[in-house]
Amino acid sequence: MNPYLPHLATIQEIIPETASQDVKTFRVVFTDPEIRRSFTYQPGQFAEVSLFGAGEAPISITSSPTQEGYLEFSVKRAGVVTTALHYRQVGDPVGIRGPYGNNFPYRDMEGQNIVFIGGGIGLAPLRSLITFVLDPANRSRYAGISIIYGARSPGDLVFKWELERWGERDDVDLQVTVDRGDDEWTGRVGFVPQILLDLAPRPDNTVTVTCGPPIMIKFVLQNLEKLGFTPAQIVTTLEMRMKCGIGKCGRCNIGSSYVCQDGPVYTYEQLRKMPAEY
Amino acid sequence: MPVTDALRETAAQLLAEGTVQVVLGWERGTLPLRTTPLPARTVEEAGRLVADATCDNNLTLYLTRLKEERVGLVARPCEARALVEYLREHRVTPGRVLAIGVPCTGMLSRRALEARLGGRLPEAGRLDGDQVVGTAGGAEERIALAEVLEPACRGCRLPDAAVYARVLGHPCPPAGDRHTLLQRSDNLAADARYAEFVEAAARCLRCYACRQACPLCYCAECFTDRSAPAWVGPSDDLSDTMLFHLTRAMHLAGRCVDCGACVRACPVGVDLSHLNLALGREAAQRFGYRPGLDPADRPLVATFRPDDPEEFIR
Amino acid sequence: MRRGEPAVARLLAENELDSILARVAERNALWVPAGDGEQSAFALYRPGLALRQEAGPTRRTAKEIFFPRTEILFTYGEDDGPPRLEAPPAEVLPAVVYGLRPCDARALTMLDPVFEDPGYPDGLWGGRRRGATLVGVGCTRPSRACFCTSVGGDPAGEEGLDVLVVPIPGHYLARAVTDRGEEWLQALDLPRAGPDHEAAAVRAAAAGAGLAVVDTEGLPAKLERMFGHAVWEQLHERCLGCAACTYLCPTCHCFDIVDEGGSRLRNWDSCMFPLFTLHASGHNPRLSGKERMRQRIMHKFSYYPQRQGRPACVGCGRCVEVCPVNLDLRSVLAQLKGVEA
Amino acid sequence: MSQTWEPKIVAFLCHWCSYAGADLAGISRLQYPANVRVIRVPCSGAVNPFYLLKALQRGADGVLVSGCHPGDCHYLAGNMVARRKFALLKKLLEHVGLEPDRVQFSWVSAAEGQKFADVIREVTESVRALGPARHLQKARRALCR
Repeated sequence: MNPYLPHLATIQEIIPETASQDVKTFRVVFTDPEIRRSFTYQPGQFAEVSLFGAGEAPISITSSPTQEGYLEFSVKRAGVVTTALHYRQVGDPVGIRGPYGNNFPYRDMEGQNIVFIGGGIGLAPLRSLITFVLDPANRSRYAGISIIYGARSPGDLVFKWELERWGERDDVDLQVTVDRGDDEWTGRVGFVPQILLDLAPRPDNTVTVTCGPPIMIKFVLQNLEKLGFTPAQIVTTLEMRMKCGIGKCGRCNIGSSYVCQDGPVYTYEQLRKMPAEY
Repeated sequence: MPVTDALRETAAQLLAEGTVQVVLGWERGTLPLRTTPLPARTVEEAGRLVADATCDNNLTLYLTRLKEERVGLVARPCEARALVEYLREHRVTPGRVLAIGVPCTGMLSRRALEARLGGRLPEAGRLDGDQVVGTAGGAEERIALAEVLEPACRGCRLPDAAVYARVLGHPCPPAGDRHTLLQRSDNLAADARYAEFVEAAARCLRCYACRQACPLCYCAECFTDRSAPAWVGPSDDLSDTMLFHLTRAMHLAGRCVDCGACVRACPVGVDLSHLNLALGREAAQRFGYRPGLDPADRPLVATFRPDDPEEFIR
Repeated sequence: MRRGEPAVARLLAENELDSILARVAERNALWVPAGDGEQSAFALYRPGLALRQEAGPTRRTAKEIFFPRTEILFTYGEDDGPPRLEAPPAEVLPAVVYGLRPCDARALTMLDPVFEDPGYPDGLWGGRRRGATLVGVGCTRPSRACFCTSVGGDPAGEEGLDVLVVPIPGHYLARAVTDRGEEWLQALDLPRAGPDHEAAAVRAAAAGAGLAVVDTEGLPAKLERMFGHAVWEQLHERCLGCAACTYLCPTCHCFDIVDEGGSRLRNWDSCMFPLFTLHASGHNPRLSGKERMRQRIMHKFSYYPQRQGRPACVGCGRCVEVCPVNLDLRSVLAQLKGVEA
Repeated sequence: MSQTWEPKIVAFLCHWCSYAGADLAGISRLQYPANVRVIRVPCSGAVNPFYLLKALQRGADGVLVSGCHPGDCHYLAGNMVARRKFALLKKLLEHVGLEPDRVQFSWVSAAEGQKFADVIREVTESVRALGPARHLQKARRALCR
């Protein structure tokens, strides 16, 4: 068995997300119809995306298992592989192997309110779970759904078409904010952690799921504790430099926990017991 | 007074009176005939300092890691030459380092000793005057230190005496011309020289011990760590390994102080210091330049003379 | 091999070793320790090749046979063309490795759970491992840096071996450890050893004792509380940050994956390098030498034990020998053991 | 192979002089071998010796760096510093048996279209005489079967 061998897939659609186009969403479809059927995943998992000649990178699957036939990855242009991916066009081949890692504990969340707190590209992994719980087949299993999402500027907001759809639903409380507005921006202005304090979700029967830049996470965690949330009620997902994605290459560990296998999803309760090396 | 006693006394005094906060030296290591760097911060620690033919490492590289304001540096000519380069390249501020000159008899070559002991590592060993006493396979042997010296110690160059703040004995006089070591490769045909280079590259594991042990290889980000895109590939490809060693040698042209720390650091016995030596000879012969002697010198490849030879230019 | 029943000891004359190895090499790839000093390593046998036996362990480890410094994971064709994926054939590759030290073999058993993790078995490692017959030679004269007995090893240990050979005057006494070893030995058609030979072997094995002792009792549990300890500041001070220790360690297995010239390659990598954990964003969770050295020690003596129940160190002493600044792992462990947690 | 082989030469040309010299050669319809691939650089002093090694590694049979005549550097002395660096590089290549003639240097001003054509001809012929470069070239890997 060669666990490093990816499945071939084709880019079916590319959606520019941010105004500067430093984030794009890639919809890919496996070449082999058999893989298309057999490749199953859970919200929160990631895959290794290959650009042959450039390498591969671990990227969270931003689509939801409820969306069949394709996978979506929202990618910020940062390193060698993500830059190469940004130069690819519809119809170009990529490689996909996975899915890897654990997933959001969506079973345990049933019957509870969920507060999603995202910043910038950090909405990408959350979107998989948001889409999953909002799916007609699943929505009734969850209580109130709130989404607090922020970015540096209106141009940096990702998934604008999703935000619109979520905003139109009356079973979702969507709050979008930007650090700094522009001439056309009529929405909220302010940092995500502050908006969180202002909105003050109640901790009873509620779980929060957060992902964003480290500085945002730091203050979101502080503010959630102020609001009375226990560490077990706070779920987050981490990113680390990875190569193999399957617990062998030895670089993504935080203490004895391998983010590629034991993560990337951790509760704050787990995280607090781990060395602060991430 | 034996140099070790004088060193310990001087270091203790400098620390006690607060002239420096740390004295960078060596102490006995855990293996026979080995030492390990010791940043001595207390009078007690100063009592462990040693300076002899088993001090493998060039201490100067630790200067910029230390946080202390005033540092005493136990300096053989190798440390002193590297310090001259550090002063010249503004790596350290002139007043920060107090160099304590210690005499040097040349470094014991562990490799040469092992060969003399029938290919065995000594289980025990000590220096006894100008002799090395090593025990391997239960048998004790006495060997003259001069017979098992590091090649780099032939042709030692003495830096400007003004570099030392204290001198605890007279450094060894230069013994022979280091560049004569190049005679062997000079006499080989180009193909044979290339074959030797390939053989060394094939053995190199790219662990970068040579780079890390080198006081002058101090780039914040080495070109080998440029990964977007990668300047040199990380695999066992010979051309990448050759590119690494060639480029490292170019970066050290006119800067290498020929201390041999890179050679002693290599875990698999690769010695490519002759690349640096060849460039050093060219610098001396073509441009009249010798690194590590005078902090006031302008860097070799950051300057020029209008009449620098250009016979190779069309 | 039937449990509880000691395998028959066979006798291999010292002066026949070469002809026997030559016979083995006719049928299988045969790896043997060869070369001098720092250049010693396992090499493919060829007639007349001088074996490295008495002079101590090879500088380079036997892990390289199973986990080479660079290998192709698969090829994908031209960098710019349409990908045509082709993987190395997944097959069991028969080989014999003669002359491993017991610590070398034990190290392989520590790498097995990493590469052979049932979730994602690595067929490249597995194919070579399953095909290899490991014939170890017991240590009768440990090297000056050895400390195998301090980390659960034994100079005449059998773990991971198929056959253990013990040198006795004029001969080697060979005993199978596994069925595969028994089969291999039987094929050689060697004479049985007598009681005198067996007694000599016991004496020879005992001569391997008397190694440096490092007290690692309870260290893994203690280290779990020592991540933020001030001692790391002091411990890493002399460390140069090279990869000599990790590249020559028989249990270090970190690797990098890169694309190059139509192949996806796996290359050795080291936790001692800054690039190892550098994110594309520029963030680096292990920013300085302190974090990197801590990772190396913690991985071997805390993280791996938490996952696999024993330290990832066999006490071969290579890291002690190769460290350019003689930063001795044994002293590091003693210091960690000694300080208040 | 030997019948169809043509040397590939990568030329790093200074923007202020040799690149313009190449232009002039073109405008003047001067004939010179088509073996050269030009990379424009701000100054011969900006050419890192590593670039030359990398070009050889990645398939060039020869490399040329061409800058302004001494005294004419747009940045005052970039070419003079380059002269030192490349003298050292050539010595290093020679020392390790790496065919120093694969790395060549010239001074060509913006007015010297003819000299540029001559240099390219000479360099091409001297590299042709050396044959295909292999010493520093990256090896192709193949799957073991």
